[in-house]
Amino acid sequence: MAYEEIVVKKPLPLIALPCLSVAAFLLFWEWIVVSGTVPSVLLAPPSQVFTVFMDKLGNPNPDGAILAVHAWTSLQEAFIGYSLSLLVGIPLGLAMGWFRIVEGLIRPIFELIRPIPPIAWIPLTVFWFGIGLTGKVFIIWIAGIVPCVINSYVGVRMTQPTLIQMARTYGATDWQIFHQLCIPSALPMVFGALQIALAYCWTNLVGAELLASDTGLGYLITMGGRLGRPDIVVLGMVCVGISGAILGFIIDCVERRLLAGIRR
Amino acid sequence: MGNNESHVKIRVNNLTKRFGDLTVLDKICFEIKTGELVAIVGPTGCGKTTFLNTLSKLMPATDGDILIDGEEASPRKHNISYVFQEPTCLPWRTVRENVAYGMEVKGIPKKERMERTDRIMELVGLSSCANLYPNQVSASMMQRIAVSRAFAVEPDLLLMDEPYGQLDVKLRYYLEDELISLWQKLKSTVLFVTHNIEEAVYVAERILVLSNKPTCVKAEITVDLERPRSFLDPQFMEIRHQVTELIRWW
Amino acid sequence: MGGSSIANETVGVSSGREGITFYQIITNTYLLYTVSLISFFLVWDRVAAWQVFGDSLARPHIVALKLYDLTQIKFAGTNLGGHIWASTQRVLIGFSLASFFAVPLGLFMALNRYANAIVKPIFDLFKPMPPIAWVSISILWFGVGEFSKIFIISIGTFVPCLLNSYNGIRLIEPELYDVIKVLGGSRKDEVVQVSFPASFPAIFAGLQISLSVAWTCLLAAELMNARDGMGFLIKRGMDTHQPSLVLGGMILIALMAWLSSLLISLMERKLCPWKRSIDNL
Amino acid sequence: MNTPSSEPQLKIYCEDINKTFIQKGHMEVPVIRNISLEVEENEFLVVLGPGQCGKSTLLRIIAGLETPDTGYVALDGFPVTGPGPDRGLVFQGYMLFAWNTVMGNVEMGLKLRGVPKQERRAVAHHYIRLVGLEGFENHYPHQLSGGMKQRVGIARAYANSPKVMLLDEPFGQLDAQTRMFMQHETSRIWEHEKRTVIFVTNNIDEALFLADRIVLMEGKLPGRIKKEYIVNLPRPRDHENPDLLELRALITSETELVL
Repeated sequence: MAYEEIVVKKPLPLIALPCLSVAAFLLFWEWIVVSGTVPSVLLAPPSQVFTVFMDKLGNPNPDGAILAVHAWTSLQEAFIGYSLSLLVGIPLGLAMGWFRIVEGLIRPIFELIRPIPPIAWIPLTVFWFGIGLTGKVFIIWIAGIVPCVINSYVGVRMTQPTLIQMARTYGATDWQIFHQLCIPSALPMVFGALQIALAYCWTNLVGAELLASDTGLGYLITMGGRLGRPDIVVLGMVCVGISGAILGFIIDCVERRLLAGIRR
Repeated sequence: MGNNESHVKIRVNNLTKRFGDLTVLDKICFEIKTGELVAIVGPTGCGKTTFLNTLSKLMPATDGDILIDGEEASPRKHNISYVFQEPTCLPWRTVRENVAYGMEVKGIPKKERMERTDRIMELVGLSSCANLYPNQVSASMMQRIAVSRAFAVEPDLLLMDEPYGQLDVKLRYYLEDELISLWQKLKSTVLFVTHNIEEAVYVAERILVLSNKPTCVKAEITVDLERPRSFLDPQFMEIRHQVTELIRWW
Repeated sequence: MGGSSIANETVGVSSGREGITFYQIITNTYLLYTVSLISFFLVWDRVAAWQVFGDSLARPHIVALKLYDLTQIKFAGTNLGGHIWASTQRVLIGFSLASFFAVPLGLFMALNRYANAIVKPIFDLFKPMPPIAWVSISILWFGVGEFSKIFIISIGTFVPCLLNSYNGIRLIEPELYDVIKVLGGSRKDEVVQVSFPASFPAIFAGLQISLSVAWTCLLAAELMNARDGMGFLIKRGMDTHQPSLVLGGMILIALMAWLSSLLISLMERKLCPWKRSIDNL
Repeated sequence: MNTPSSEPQLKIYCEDINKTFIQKGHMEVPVIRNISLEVEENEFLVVLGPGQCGKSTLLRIIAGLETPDTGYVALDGFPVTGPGPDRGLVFQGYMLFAWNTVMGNVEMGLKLRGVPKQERRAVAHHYIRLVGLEGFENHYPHQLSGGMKQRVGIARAYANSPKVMLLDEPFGQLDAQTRMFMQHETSRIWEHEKRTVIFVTNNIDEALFLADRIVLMEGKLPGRIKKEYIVNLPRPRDHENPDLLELRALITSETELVL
């Protein structure tokens, strides 16, 4: 059917319901804590989380750093680890998809490392690099590399065989076919990896900070837990969630512009 | 029609291809002169595609050899172009870059490449959509791009595998005429594989009829009608009937 | 899908004659695999032996010995099998609990626009929040016992399961529903005969992803505090600076994660034999 | 549209059908402009037209999957209100149930109508043999070639014992050679199981080989019927037949070149 974008008028309730359900959820959350059905030591209502948010913007205690510092450390770690995993994972996956030798040498090692949950590396990184930036960047790097390699590998494998045969009859070398044919046709899959890798990096960053760190949003959550301050814990979780969403949004825009660029 | 009749461009002797103990191509021998347009027809499933894949060196032959100007054919030394049945264009390149792709791979200098591309796009009438992308043009347009790209490298041997099989009849007549005019102007040696006997008789100067598996050249029919040929002209019908009898399987 | 195999076959330019060439020998996959594995363990051994990271990287055979010892002696109350079972049990409970609810909910949201309008926005609120962020609050709520670990694992499993079953149905070609209509089927037939079977591959893809997330959440929970389990071994190795114990724990958890993922793909092959095996990782 | 139309022996009667789609950005795209069509019992009608000329939409309206803006469709005199088992539809993209075997696909129609297992297996077997797929009953669609998949599509439509068979460019995705073979198969199957057929295609040789009557559509949107041709040649037909070539030259001169 050539007219898939046929306009289907959205009935009114389908527009109103989402806002209603979110509002209801927040009100319910406020009500259960304020009314005492859930002791305030266990959960903080949204209003209290908001006040502590305003307070944390300026005052470093009780965990020793203002919110901006925590957020900045987390984002810094995430950015370095994420870009490193893209820089290493994508070319590696592309090469593995096309060159037999690269696949033969790299794939077994990749299959060995792949099932290990990235935060299992924390003890080793603490031994090797201490609890500073490098250790966390290493963990994020390992977390991000897996989806990059997989998507790039599958992207090259899905190159149209007739394109390759056409290039071969013109006498194109393996290398020519690789960078003129395989890489461009793998790009959509590679861009798909940007989102997945970001989610993996972000999840394992928080894990790493929870277990061994001195600043960062993950650390904020742990300190909140240790000090019995549920509002700080919830604040930490909400910040992690929001910054994750913002990063996702940014990557989405970058992806859309780049994809439009290659006219697929 | 073809210019220097004497010089043999392509010589194939006892080309054989076996998959395990199944013989698909069985000692195929034929010759094609420079600038000649030869059609290959055969019954359903007579290994035409395997035949083309071995000729274009996409697949190694089990035995026998394929000589271009007396030397063993190889994609790097010689210019071999292959137009597939489904249009193959690089979606991320514009129409002009697609037509120039063959020459780019061959390492032809940029200036000459651009000039040849413009010339051939003029001939085929693609200049108007030079900067469009393949997903913005129709399937028949994409096939014309593939044909232009094949001619642009001035090939020693141009192989075509049912290029117009999927198109409706009016388009096919138009593209067949376009192919013939390109061939006459650029004087390439063309091997045109089709199952449509009418198309073979319309396009070719000589028709090689393949037998059923194991495939060999069953017969050779020359078609020396002047151009442009008409489907209703009795001589045309006679040759067409002759070829059909050789292939009739239904 | 022939695509990938063809791309593979035409890698080497045909030399006109069949027969074994040098190029084909060195690109023989199995030869390369063995070379790569051997060199991996060799490098590991040399790096550990030359103390590149000081004494904090154990040599492979020491790790193997350590694992062997653990099977013999009782370590913190149970032997190795006990630790493995403790962790696997938590993952099994958390994973099956969460997927049992998430998959039907995802399917229901895809089929009923109103359910989708209610649940999707709240789900989108929690989607960007990594499951491990829940560790502290789950300790606050449920203490350090079994339940708080299972809670985190099920949170981690819930999101990918729901997302994949939801997308599984939305990506079905509309003409398949037309076929049912033309054959005289009702809306119910469309759902039963098309929506559910067609979404199976996506559901299994979701299960695979959430399984790997489940193992990550298990490890996070056990590393925070646990009295048994593979994460506990790693934590103990970290606290008492025994790299061989840490590496042993990592190898075990990798093995169990790989085995469980294998289990899921076997289940998939059994339940939907019709799915083509696409040659990818 | 209250009483059945006057001509009882007409199988399908379409009167003055119009259809316009509203695209995103609220652009109106007229697809069909007042088409009327009459199809007799067991007539093999071919709707011929280049790529985008509304012929598939016309078929979907007759199948009841789309409702026309104006005009109506009547089957055996009774107006068509929606899709139903009395009109079997074969899709260009096969649309087989990848998760069912060939047998599962063919007997789906009967299964939906609650026909007991034994009986529907017998019917399915009959049609699987008819389309020449014996021995492939337990294969899955991904193990079949394009031609075989389409034969399952045809068997599935036939097994539901429809009064009318609607085929929407069924061989559009097959390679040229298999397409020719499938034309012979369709003609053979139709000889065995005579039904009223509406066959949509852009390939003139296919139309001439199969049709009792050819309806030629305009080259561009909105789709209108340009001309009708009666093809009373003996079956099975032969592409070399001079009369057929004559008619072919006539129709070709009428069709427009759409590059």
